[in-house]
Amino acid sequence: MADILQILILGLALGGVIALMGSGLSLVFGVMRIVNLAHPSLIIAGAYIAYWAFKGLGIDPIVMLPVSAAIMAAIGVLVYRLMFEKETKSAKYSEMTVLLTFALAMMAEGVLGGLFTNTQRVTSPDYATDAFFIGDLFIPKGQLYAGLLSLAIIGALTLFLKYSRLGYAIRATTQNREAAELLGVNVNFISILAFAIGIGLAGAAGSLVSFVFSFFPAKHWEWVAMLMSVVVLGGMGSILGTVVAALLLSVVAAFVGTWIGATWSTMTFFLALFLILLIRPQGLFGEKPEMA
Amino acid sequence: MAVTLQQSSANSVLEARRAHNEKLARRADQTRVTWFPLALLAILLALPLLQFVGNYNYVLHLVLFTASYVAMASGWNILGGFAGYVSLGHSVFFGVGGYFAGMLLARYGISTIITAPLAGLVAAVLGYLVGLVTLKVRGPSFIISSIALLMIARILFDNWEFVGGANGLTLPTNDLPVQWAKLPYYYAMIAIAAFTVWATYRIKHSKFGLGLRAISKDEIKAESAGIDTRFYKVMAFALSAFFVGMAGAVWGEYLTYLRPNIFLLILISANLVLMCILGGKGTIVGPVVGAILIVALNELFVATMGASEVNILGTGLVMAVGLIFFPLGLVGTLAKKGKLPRVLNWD
Amino acid sequence: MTELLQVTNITAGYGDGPAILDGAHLTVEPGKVHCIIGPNGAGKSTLLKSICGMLTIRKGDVIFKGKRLNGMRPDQILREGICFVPQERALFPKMTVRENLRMGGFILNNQKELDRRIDGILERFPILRERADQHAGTMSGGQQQTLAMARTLIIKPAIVMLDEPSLGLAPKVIQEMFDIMKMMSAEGVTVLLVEQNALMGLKNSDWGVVLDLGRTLFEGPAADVLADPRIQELYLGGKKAA
Amino acid sequence: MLEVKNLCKHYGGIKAVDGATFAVERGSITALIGPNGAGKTTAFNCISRTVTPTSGEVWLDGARIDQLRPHKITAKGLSRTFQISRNLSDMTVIENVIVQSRVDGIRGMLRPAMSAEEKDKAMAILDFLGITRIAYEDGHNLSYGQKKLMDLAALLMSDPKIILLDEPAGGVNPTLMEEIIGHIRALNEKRGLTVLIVEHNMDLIMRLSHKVVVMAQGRVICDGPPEMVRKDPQVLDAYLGGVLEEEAA
Amino acid sequence: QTLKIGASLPITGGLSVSGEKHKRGYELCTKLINEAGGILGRQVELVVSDNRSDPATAINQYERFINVDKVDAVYGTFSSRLTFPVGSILSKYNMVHAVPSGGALRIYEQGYRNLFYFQVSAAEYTGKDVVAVIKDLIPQGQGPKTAAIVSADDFFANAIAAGLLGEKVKDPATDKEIADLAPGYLADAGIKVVMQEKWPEEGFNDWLNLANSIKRSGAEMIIGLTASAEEAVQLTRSLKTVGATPKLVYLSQGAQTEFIEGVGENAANGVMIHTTWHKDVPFESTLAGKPFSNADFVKAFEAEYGVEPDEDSAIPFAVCQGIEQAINGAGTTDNAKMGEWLHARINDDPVRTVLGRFTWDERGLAKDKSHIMTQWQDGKLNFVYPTGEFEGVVPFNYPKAGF
Ligand SMILES: Nc1ncnc2c1ncn2[C@@H]1O[C@H](COP(=O)(O)OP(=O)(O)OP(=O)(O)O)[C@@H](O)[C@H]1O
Ligand SMILES: Nc1ncnc2c1ncn2[C@@H]1O[C@H](COP(=O)(O)OP(=O)(O)OP(=O)(O)O)[C@@H](O)[C@H]1O
Ligand SMILES: [Mg+2]
Ligand SMILES: [Mg+2]
Repeated sequence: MADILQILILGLALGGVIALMGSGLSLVFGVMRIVNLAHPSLIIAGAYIAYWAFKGLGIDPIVMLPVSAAIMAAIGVLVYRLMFEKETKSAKYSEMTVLLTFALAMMAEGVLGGLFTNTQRVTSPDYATDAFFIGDLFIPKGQLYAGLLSLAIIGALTLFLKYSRLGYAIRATTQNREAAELLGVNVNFISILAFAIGIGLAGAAGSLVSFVFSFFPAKHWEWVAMLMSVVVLGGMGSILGTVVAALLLSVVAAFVGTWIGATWSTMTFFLALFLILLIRPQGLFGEKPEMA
Repeated sequence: MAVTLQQSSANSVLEARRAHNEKLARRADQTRVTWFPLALLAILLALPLLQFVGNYNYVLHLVLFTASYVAMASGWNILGGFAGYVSLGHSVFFGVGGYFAGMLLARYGISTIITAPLAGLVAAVLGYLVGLVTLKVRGPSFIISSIALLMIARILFDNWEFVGGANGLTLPTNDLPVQWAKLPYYYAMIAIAAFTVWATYRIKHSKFGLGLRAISKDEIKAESAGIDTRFYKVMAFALSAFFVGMAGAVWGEYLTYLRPNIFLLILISANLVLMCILGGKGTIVGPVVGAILIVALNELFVATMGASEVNILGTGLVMAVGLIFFPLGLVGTLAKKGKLPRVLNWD
Repeated sequence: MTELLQVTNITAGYGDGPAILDGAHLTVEPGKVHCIIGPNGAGKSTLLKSICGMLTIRKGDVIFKGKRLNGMRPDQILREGICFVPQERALFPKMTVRENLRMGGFILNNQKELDRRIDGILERFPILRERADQHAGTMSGGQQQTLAMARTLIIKPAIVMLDEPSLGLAPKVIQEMFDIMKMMSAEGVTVLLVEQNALMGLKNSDWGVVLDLGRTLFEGPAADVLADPRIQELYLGGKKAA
Repeated sequence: MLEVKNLCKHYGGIKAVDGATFAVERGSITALIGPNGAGKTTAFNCISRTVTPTSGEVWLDGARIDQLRPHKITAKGLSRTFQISRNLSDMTVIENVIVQSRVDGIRGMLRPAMSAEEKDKAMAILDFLGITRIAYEDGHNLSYGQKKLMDLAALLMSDPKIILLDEPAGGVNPTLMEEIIGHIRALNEKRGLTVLIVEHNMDLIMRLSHKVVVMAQGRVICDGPPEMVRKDPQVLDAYLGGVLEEEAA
Repeated sequence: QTLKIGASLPITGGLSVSGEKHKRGYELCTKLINEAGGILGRQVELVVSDNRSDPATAINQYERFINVDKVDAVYGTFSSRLTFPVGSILSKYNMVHAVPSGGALRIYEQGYRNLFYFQVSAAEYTGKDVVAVIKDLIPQGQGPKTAAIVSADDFFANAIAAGLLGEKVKDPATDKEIADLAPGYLADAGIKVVMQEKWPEEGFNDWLNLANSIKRSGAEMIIGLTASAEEAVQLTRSLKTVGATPKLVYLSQGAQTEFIEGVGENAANGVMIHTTWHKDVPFESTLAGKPFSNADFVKAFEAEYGVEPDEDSAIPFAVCQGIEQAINGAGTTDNAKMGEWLHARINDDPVRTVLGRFTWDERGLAKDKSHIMTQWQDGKLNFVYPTGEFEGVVPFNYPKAGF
């Protein structure tokens, strides 16, 4: 029993972080229709910012979170202007952007590799390798903090999108750019803003990830498929779905990893994806595609 | 010029409208060339003669390598270019083809050059089955499902002891002298590539191809136009897997080494996508141009910068710049502007 | 003549394609209802798109209240006072009817006032009130058209340009629609519409414009347009009328 | 020929079609009219199976078709247009039209995409609709009316037995519409083509159709010859409003 | 005219950490040789290409070296997974294949005669030295009775595990048995395996769960066979988080500075790692015909790069020394002759490198060498075994006091 509970706790703790990593992806897709394959590599960039501050200045990664989010958001603005601005008129927008972000992922990896070498890094504040011990059970502190913070950030963002005026403008621009423009929305500004928020989220996630996983520039390939599976399972673009899927899958993966074998725990994510395609192609929280 | 209704009769307006329409009308496409690809093929077939005057093994290697990518990218083009389903998981079929033929070679000593079509068939069957599940979703979800397929295949192969698991297995080398050792694979790969290009041409210009193109634009419309979209899509998946599988079969023996992380790599799939996009998705010559371009570029990076991050950065940069400035691919964009050299119009 | 909007000899087209409009001109007078007719593909929609900034104008001028609008973005032009409802896809499909209306008043800064106006609109269009929380994309063709039209009532622009507002509407609703338009023009909003339902359109307008071949072939009082036999034959389904 | 029995389509609480029953006789031109949101388009969607009906049956030529996939229905000779035109971008108009021609089995799939005969036929249709000039234009770069016309051309390409037209006249210039009406009537008379048409243009309905079915709130409220329907008080109230009197005046 | 030597290394990708260090080893050695006048009077030009940890690229690059760059010799690449495929192409061209890393037995059982492994022995036999430490350094009766073996699904790690567990080594291509390692070193030493687990080569994140399972198994000895230093860090950190309390921890990787940086002094304390090289071992070698001790190497390396070298740079350095001695010994860059010369080495006239003396058997595996066992002690990697052979051996810490 204690065993089961412990595995559950570990699964949830990991799930919280994965939820934040995935929700940025989900957000950028939800509001921009961009499948950002570069998201994991930008998370890594954010993690490097945290790492640099931790190593060089001794700043705690959690304290660093807003800073790294802001820096990444600024980078997001730049990237958007250089790479995506022109694409908004393209008929093949969504497909184009997948490929562009793929290119971005490679460029980010190259730049990071040049700046930080390919050595693996991790920030090690004390709580990262500590845990709350409750009787037989333990809750890893690092994961717990990261998970809770993640959920808070995601919650705040969801509210912002749903109720603020800018949130309206962002959603409107995604759904019908021309109409939004005709109603007085400066769509280009809004696109930049939305993209920056998405990338800023990668920065925030990076800060938290920096003490949960170790990272190096090429690591993002390992994350991309896992995060994407979470996003699809949750329903493309649904942040709530992403969070639920991340928690759910992490827990299942934890049980699979313990009872069946660690090799198969990663498999959970991908098999779940196929399963969902079979029974509910639009994902857990996705809207059923409208036919005619 | 100054037609106004006040001064002219209805008929003259009709007349003017006809002239106006004539002026705005767009013409049909220019005609294609067939001699150029055939000439290219002839040159490639004669290329090994170079071995008589020196050691050009590396040149042959590069051509073979390019040919394998031409075959795979053209195969990918059937699903990704015609039907519009971008798959980042096609290396699975590369692997399945490679392993299937490779195991036959290892156990029974039958050369993969003979078993390649069979390997292609196995890949096609797998493609068919996978397609039944994943082709239910479009766009991003499909792309991701294809990545997941790759991951699953990777984990399965990594743990499948029969085929050597993650450690892989070595295949016997042939007994030809170094000078000629590459030739069987060279010709096999050129043949596969040529066959694939020809096949994609035939597909594109059939009802099947037209249907696929309709599917890529609007599935509901296509379905209500009487196209069995599910069957078309799954067939496209199977066919594209077939060609990739064949290439994989020969590639395995050529490398003499089978390992999940040689075949089941997302970068290989990504290369296929990149080649088709850079060259011109949905065109016949696009994947060919793309494959040549990417392989050449890669050589350039390796040769000039040798190593490191610069290489990755460079590849990413080329990809981004290509996409931004040639959104329809080199061939597509030039064609749209009417600047495509005639020799590159194979459609 | 005191024109509000003056379009002189503009040339425009899509991307780097051929010039669809070549020598179109248009005069819009304040407070009147103007109706543009013409065959399919004449360039009517293109003309409206050029005015509101969705297309770049290659030659010629668009002067609004003495100000040149060429080169401005649509959102800027809207703030100048020109509101445009395009022919297709004017809604946000995944937003509810209410949210769509809210977007209609995006340039208003007063949220209370906005809420009040939205309520007013829902009052006026029962069909929308019933569906206030339905996603716009799942509404019937006519319902969507109604919503697009209703949305323009939230802000009170100087000019409303409507591209085939009667499209897909039931006869009863069409009549209401033209009544609303008349009311708007009475309130001082100038209306510029494109209609294929030409008889209806012209009957309810003050001024008629015939656009064909990418240029303006005729401009005059709506009654004159209706009466011209050549126009009847060419654009109004004349055989029947004859 | 086409029978719709007790058809229902519910979206959550919204009953788009709610037990509609009507029939279209072979060789007739039947109009389906009704106020906005009555469920006409949804009924079309259910018949052509682009959406799955909640309940009810659809019969074509004595066979049930509501279980079939859309392409099968098309293969049985039923073709439709969409209210909001669905055109295939990146394909020329002529390809958009030819895509609709019948393909039989694997053999058919391997036939050339565009045979010379098909091309001639397509060009003839385009010519009739006055849109030859856009034959090689991208299907996406059309004006609203041109798209409607292209849809119609595609429909005529497939030699269907019965066609379902969803507001074919919306956005089409009246002069051209006159000709189209003439053509449809000719097809109907000469080849026995059956037509089911949704339109809001009452004038057109009155002149073209043999029978009118009126829907409101998902149900069929009235059905009969045009003249009768036109005078039905229920229809007047729900649909036509004051238009008739004005026209009469 | 320069003498060209090519090396394809994983500078980017999953193996990049070690790949970069290998590059330094080759570069430093080349530089020192050139300063001393080169080989056979010719300056040496080192051509390094990045294979991005991708086997196909590695093969391609060696082929390029041989056919296009016309190199005179090559250095091997890093890791078994790249060495395996490269082996066949180098054998085809009959180039001397000096292998810095690639310890799986299967590589040497393919019948190639051009292989020369510059490490202790095939990975399958590593367990021998691990068990020896337990037998020799831990008082009778106090040694661990139970063990948990967790390993990466990697060529090298699998091979070590096979030896420890006493599995059969087979060639999957033909199903032929290569070696039967039963009963296994652990069984030999009377240690019972209470838990065994593998994690995938790529994309594994669930370390805490793994660590939790290890802890719950109650094993007294933890054997972590990781494929890279990164994994060693992850594993150790997780063990610390879950609060595991084994008596002994043995890792196959973790001698690198990245390890101590990643896990911290406390957690690292007492962790045992096998290596082929340690900076304090007084190996004597020759470079450019002159004596060159291990200490000289460490000094030169620090002068060049500002950091202490580790195993990943020392081994390639030794490879470079071996090739140099082979060319000088054979008096030519004819690889066939070089191969003969290397095979002809005997104990009294070995190849002398910073890893000590090398002679090889038929297959290309070094004869009569054993591993150096090291242990992290207060942030320093000390070498604790073999005792009595060299100076500088430090007492073994046992048992480990938590993480
Ligand atoms: N997006 C586009 N890209 C390129 N060309 C276009 C595009 N939209 C329309 N055209 C071309 O411009 C011409 C005029 O189109 P426009 O939409 O202005 O016609 P319209 O007068 O509004 O016709 P309708 O009454 O059918 O709506 C058409 O012939 C069409 O070929
Ligand atoms: N996907 C959907 N989800 C919810 N409601 C829907 C959906 N599709 C249609 N409806 C509703 O069903 C009703 C019928 O719509 P339908 O499109 O069939 O009307 P219609 O008769 O074609 O009207 P119009 O003349 O305006 O085109 C409408 O009230 C519409 O809002
Ligand atoms: Mg128009
Ligand atoms: Mg409708």
